[in-house]
Amino acid sequence: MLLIDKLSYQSKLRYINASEKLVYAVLTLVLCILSRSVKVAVLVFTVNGILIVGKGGIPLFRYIKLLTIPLAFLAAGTAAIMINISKMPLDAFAFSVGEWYITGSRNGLYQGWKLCATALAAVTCLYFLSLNTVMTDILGACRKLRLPSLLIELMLLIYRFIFVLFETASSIMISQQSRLGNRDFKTRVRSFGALGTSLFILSLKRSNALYDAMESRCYDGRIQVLSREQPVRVGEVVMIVLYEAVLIAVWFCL
Amino acid sequence: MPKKQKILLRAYIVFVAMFAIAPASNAMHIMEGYLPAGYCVAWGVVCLPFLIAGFISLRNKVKENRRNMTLIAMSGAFIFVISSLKIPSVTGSCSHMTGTGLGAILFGPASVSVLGIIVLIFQAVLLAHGGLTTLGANTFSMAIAGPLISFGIYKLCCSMKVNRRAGVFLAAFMGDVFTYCVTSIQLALAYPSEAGGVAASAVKFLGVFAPTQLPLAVIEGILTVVIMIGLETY
Amino acid sequence: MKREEDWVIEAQNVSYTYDGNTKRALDGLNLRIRRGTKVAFMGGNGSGKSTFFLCLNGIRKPEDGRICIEGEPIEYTRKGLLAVRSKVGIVFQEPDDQLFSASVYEEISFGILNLGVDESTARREVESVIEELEITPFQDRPAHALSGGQKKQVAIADILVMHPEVMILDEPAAALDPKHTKKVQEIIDGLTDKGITVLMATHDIDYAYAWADEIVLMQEGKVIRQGAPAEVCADRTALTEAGLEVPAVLRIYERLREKGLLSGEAVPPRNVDGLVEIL
Amino acid sequence: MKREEDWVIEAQNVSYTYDGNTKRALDGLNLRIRRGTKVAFMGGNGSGKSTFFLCLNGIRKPEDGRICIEGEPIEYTRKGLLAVRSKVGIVFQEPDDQLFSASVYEEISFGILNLGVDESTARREVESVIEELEITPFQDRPAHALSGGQKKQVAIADILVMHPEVMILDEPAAALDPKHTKKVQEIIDGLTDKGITVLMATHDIDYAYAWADEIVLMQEGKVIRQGAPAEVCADRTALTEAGLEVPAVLRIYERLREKGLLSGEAVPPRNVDGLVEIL
Repeated sequence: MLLIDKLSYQSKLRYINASEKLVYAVLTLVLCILSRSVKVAVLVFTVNGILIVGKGGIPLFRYIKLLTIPLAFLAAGTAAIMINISKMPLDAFAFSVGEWYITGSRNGLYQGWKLCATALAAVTCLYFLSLNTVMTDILGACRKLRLPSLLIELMLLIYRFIFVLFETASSIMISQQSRLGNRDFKTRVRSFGALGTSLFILSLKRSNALYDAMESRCYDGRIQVLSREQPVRVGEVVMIVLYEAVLIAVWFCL
Repeated sequence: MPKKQKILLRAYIVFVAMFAIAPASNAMHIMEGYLPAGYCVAWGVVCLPFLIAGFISLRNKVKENRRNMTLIAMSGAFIFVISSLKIPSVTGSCSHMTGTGLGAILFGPASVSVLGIIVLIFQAVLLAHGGLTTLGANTFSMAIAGPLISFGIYKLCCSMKVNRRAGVFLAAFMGDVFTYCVTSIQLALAYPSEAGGVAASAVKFLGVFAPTQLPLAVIEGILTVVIMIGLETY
Repeated sequence: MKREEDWVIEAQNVSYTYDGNTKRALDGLNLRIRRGTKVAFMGGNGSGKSTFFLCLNGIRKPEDGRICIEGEPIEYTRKGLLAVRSKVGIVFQEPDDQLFSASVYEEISFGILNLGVDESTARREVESVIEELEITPFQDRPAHALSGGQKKQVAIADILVMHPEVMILDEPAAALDPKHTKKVQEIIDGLTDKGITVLMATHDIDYAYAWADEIVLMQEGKVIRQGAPAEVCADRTALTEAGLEVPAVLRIYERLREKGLLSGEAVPPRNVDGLVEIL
Repeated sequence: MKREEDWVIEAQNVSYTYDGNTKRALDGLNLRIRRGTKVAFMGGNGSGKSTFFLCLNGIRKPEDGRICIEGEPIEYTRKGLLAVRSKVGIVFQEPDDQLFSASVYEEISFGILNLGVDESTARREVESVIEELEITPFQDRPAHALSGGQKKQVAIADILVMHPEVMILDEPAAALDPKHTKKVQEIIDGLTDKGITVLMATHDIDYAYAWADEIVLMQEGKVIRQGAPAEVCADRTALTEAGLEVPAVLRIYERLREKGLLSGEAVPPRNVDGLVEIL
């Protein structure tokens, strides 16, 4: 259903303190986009790859497949940045089309290349977080950041409901398919419409049932829960600090 | 131009075309790390007033009736699920709804801004659509600008007594188109063209994403109409 | 004590109508339940079982009549409701409508924290209930990766952790496989050992006959018969009215006596094991 | 005809793994089913019953092995899948997850319209199935306002209207009250009279023993035993392995014979009525 979610529960790094992982991912992410340095990007990309596949135990081919998700955007977006249409040819390449040129500059190509490297490295930071940390732990860490409790409570409920509704949606889809509801475009549109409608009705019903169940457990307007926290390990914190320092050094010195 | 470069360029264009046509339906989520730091912060700040307004409106709804809590959460989950289901498309490629128009019509633009940012966070973490640093920009285009336009058009059509189906279609379609325009402008602002500046760059981004986004907007419009009609018959 | 008997639940003339319906879901229901007993509620869909359960912990407020828990009428104030809900817990039929958190640990801790218990006590309670109901092997899995039977175990833990006086289970074995049915039944038997009054809705007359101290037959929002299983099952008119069959064991037992294959002294067995034994 | 026997379903060495799981849901499953028989599939949650059913009408594509319907291997092209799905219909366990239309009438017409039948024929078929399954009293109600039993009736009508060769029912009686259980069972008996091959997943060994021509025991994605109910139930090791008990009727019957209370000639009865009769 949601592959990343499934993998996060199997990761060998799952039981490392969530705040540590969150801080690591976000700091590294910020350094990547601040520096826009290819060297930093390569280092981050490599280290995260090792952490995710080597330490986390996420299968390599799955990780590679996941990395292709943003490629479409990357390709289209970067093409738009590198390729210009202008009456004046630029210095890297130029094709003439009538009075116009499809053209690009050396600087543009270089900027594009840097952007690709940075963006891919940034994606690996996101993956480090999402493939090794389960969502409820991330929410637990957010709770400590003093985000508004209404927001956290909503996220807690939404995360759970996503799977409940997903299950319903996929059952309905299967039942539609087994009654030939995907035979042509028209039936597919009809099927999807019916799916959306009944999913909405069901979610209204479910929200009522769930509220009753929560009330019968003395719900009094605040969702309080205990999570099982993993302790912060000093060694790991030191490693994170050192690593970020190395990244800064690479950014400024190399 | 040397021959080698030409071949390289051709190969690149084919590569781009392949991706632009095939699965690029989530292309309107700006990917992680794609915006310069300044823009990430700036778009976050732009979103803040809308988010605060939305948050206060949600909090009042929950205060008014606590039962709204699970209802709002279920709505958020509904938007997430509906926007991650494969939708029928003519080309046979795999696309998804944005749920912008449907959400705005069903839940109103204020709720959708907060639900939208939550959905975007989940999409980033669980699906790798969009990202954390680009959350501000994506929230503005998909959870604020798009729904506002959708809602506005929907209300306008209602008050002008436009045919309901047409009104819903227009609202969803324009919501999508507007989201796509805003995203293109966001990208253009960050990456102005060397020849022609922001305007030229915006045209380029609009052009690159048009082949996937325009048909998608039409389909999203149709599906929103079908769902809304279904809900009315209940 | 004023009362001679220890009634944990007393319902007098309780009526309830759902919004927008013309027919009453509960229609002047009367019922008393003794502390520590095992009561099976039987009756077709729409006979009012679930509505009555929701009334018992104040989720629904009867439009008429009154309900007493441990002799005290339910007070429909914030405080009164919290008090009732801490005494009467409901395990809903569909665990997906009850579990609100993806994490099992968070899920179970919700109820007890609402009771205002301090964190370390709450942790201890949660962990002890996880152990007791054998949730440990899957406690780190998300709710959406659990099987139906495992979700049901968590749903029971949700309530058990709050140490209720009365525990209501709405068709706990529906859609479970035999292995999980057995496990859930063991858990339920454990509840009685703790002195908890257990109310269970079930459609399985064989199980109700074997398990319950009392069977309550409901129809159209009323109790049409209440009594010991043997008594209720002897009343064939009431059974038929409630759409139920005679328990298989009882039928065979009666036939055997009719044919003179069993001596007159034998007490009617409650289940197949019992029958096989007296043969 | 090439084959001597009329196998309507043949599965050879079928394997399937869900994305992201390491364990196989189906693990080299082999099975053949004769046309017109009633087959009960039994086995715990996760034994692969539902996955196998989804393979049978091409919703899931086995990663290994092959499945033949009426002697033809399933072709995983759009046309081939449509053909298979018009032959093999599935009634899912949870009717809420199957019904998606605003009205009962619309719901039932969905499948047959997709077969490309013209409208007037479709109307006729829908109306006849509504009458046949006694849906008339609630045919105008919206699907989501029906009771569980009524939804189940509609879910069966959904498939029946398409005139499948094979009908698969995933725990049709789960969570139904006795009245609706009986009605659904009557409907299922009617299917066999029409010559439809019926495959049913159930956890109720007593019912399976009484109803089925064949019982298939599944475990960990494999068939561990297949045969006539009497045969399968005689294999106590296989039963235990699948987490099942011996049918109550059979236990009592055996005990009675052991004690010499029943003569040796009596054929083991299939249900309580049968047992009471031979006593």
